[in-house]
Amino acid sequence: MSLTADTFDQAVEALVFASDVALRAEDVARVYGEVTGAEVTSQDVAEAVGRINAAYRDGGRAFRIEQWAGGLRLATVEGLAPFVRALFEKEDERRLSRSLLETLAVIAYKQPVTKPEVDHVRGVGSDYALRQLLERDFVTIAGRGEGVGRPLLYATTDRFLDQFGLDDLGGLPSPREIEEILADPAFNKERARLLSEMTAPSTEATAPPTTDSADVDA
Amino acid sequence: MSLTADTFDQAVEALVFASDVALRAEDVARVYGEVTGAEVTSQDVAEAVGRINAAYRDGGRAFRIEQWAGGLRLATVEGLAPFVRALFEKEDERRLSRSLLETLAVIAYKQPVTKPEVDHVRGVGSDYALRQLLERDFVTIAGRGEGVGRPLLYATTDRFLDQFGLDDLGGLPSPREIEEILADPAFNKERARLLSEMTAPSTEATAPPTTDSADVDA
Amino acid sequence: MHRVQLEPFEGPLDLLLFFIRRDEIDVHDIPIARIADEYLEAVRVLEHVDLDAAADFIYTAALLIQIKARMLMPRPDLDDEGEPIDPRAELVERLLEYVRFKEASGVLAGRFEARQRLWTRGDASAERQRLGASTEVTYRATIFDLVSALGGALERAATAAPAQHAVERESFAIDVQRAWVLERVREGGGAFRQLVARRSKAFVIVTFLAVLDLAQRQAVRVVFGVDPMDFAVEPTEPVAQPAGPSLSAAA
Repeated sequence: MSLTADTFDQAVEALVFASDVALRAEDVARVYGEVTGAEVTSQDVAEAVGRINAAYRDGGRAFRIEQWAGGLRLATVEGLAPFVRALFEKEDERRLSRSLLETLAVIAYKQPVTKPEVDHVRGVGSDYALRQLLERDFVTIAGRGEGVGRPLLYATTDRFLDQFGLDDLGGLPSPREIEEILADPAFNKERARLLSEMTAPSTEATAPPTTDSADVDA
Repeated sequence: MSLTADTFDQAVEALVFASDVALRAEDVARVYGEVTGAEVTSQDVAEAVGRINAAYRDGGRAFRIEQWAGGLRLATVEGLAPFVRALFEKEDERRLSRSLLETLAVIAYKQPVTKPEVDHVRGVGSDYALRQLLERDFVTIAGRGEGVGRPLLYATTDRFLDQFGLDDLGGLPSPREIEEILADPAFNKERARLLSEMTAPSTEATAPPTTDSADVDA
Repeated sequence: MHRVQLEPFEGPLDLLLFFIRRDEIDVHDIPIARIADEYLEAVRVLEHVDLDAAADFIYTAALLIQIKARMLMPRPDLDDEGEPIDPRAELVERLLEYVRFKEASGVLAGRFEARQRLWTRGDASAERQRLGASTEVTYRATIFDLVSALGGALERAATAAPAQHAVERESFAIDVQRAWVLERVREGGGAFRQLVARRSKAFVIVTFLAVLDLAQRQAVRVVFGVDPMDFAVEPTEPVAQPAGPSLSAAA
């Protein structure tokens, strides 16, 4: 294959396609340089990605190159999720419990952070959640703090960024103002129902069964 | 998304793209039918694949949908293999197998340590893992021990510290922290004893007679 | 770890927050007496559901009662500038911080959901295979991986080699157990649990390692069925044939 501008785009596409992790533009440029001897920059790679994505859009392709966790990654477009989901069926991996999300939020915004700090913010022990987050590689040990006993510090991983569709930590959404949050009437209607059911099962009208998703959109 | 012929092609493309295994045309047809209620056959799928591959060829895409023994699968075109291969060679360096990690962990905590001691803690022979770790410069020979035959002593390298983001060996989680991190109810007395034995100053090599040095989980 | 039943509330702060929002209370002026009573009652209910998890809530209940008591005192504590200290101040501060993170976790959940609707390449690793690159099952190594690996190694060592049973351990060598397994497989094999029923832990472990070894050499077949905690050991087709020269003695 001769080395035309087309070949560069194809090489970029092939590399992103073949990688099972987010691939940094620098790495793409480096590998391309190693194989061809040509000098290319991250900027060249970014431009190639732009051309490739435009071609995907025009051609009605099922996927795009996304920029997550500081790297490039092929992923299906949103509208096709029902098909792919039907193929896999197993949804478990794609759910996070509220306690995992809460623990993850504290770590994401406060990192690097110790376990006692996380526990303090949440008001409960976070051992189990932390262990799960470590196991799922959303969180990692990032060193030791300065205080007494030099406690372990926890931080989020690249996989966290990838799985939350973030390019870097700067992309973390900034939370609303406290007053605004507190005044939000949509807050946890579902839990009001659950508590009233627990304390006085007979009085309250039974709401239809809902999942965590009410909380998710809050 | 409305269900046009385009959507069918996109669904086929998305399914083949996202599947963990080579996908049989029947399965693609079944899943599509399940989601949309439309009746499609393997033949329809084959035709969609034909259209998709034609679009790939015309658009100069880096991959094709191949029909191999197991079914449909996306793969890069032959001419781009050098790039992909160069990428994989780079990536492999950043990865460690489970048996390497285990061996590395024992050496990190017990160093300087002899091979029989490592074998004893792991319960399996570590020749292969040890060789790999030496080769990758995670472990080095740190001298000879006192016991019979003056066995070689192994210790971790600066590269090990660097790769695991540690300033020094003091950064390694302590036995108590390991217990916390693993948060494992099965973390029984016996394991705690082994840990404390390990982190105590290394004494004489107390290797039990191992009858088989096969690195079982290599 | 079964934190399932208390799930409507992520913790004591969450429960407190719930009361505040439900009654549309000004968070800066919490009617502590009323809230404390109500909180305590809720905790009593929770205790019936899950005593262990309720422990976290009891601490906050006690804190509320303490604040309630302090609010009833005729003379409030004063701060450095001689201003009266609101006994609720510290709790309110914590509560507000918690609200921020709770909100953030909701936003993150939304992002996670959106991202999970996109699927990345499923068989990317097949490229690796096809091009003849390394197919070894590999892990990206972090300190957590290191510690987990260590935990695994220790577990094996602790169960396989308790020091006081040294004699017993020696009697179960892998090569001996390989021969034993091949013998059982020639008789038709069967469920692993059945094969090692009522045997000592050391026997089970070494036999398990022997099966793994034999399976790797394709001298036996390991079949996983419905029971995730068990598997069957069966002859390879057509007839179990020792694969390596080292096995000829066992055959």
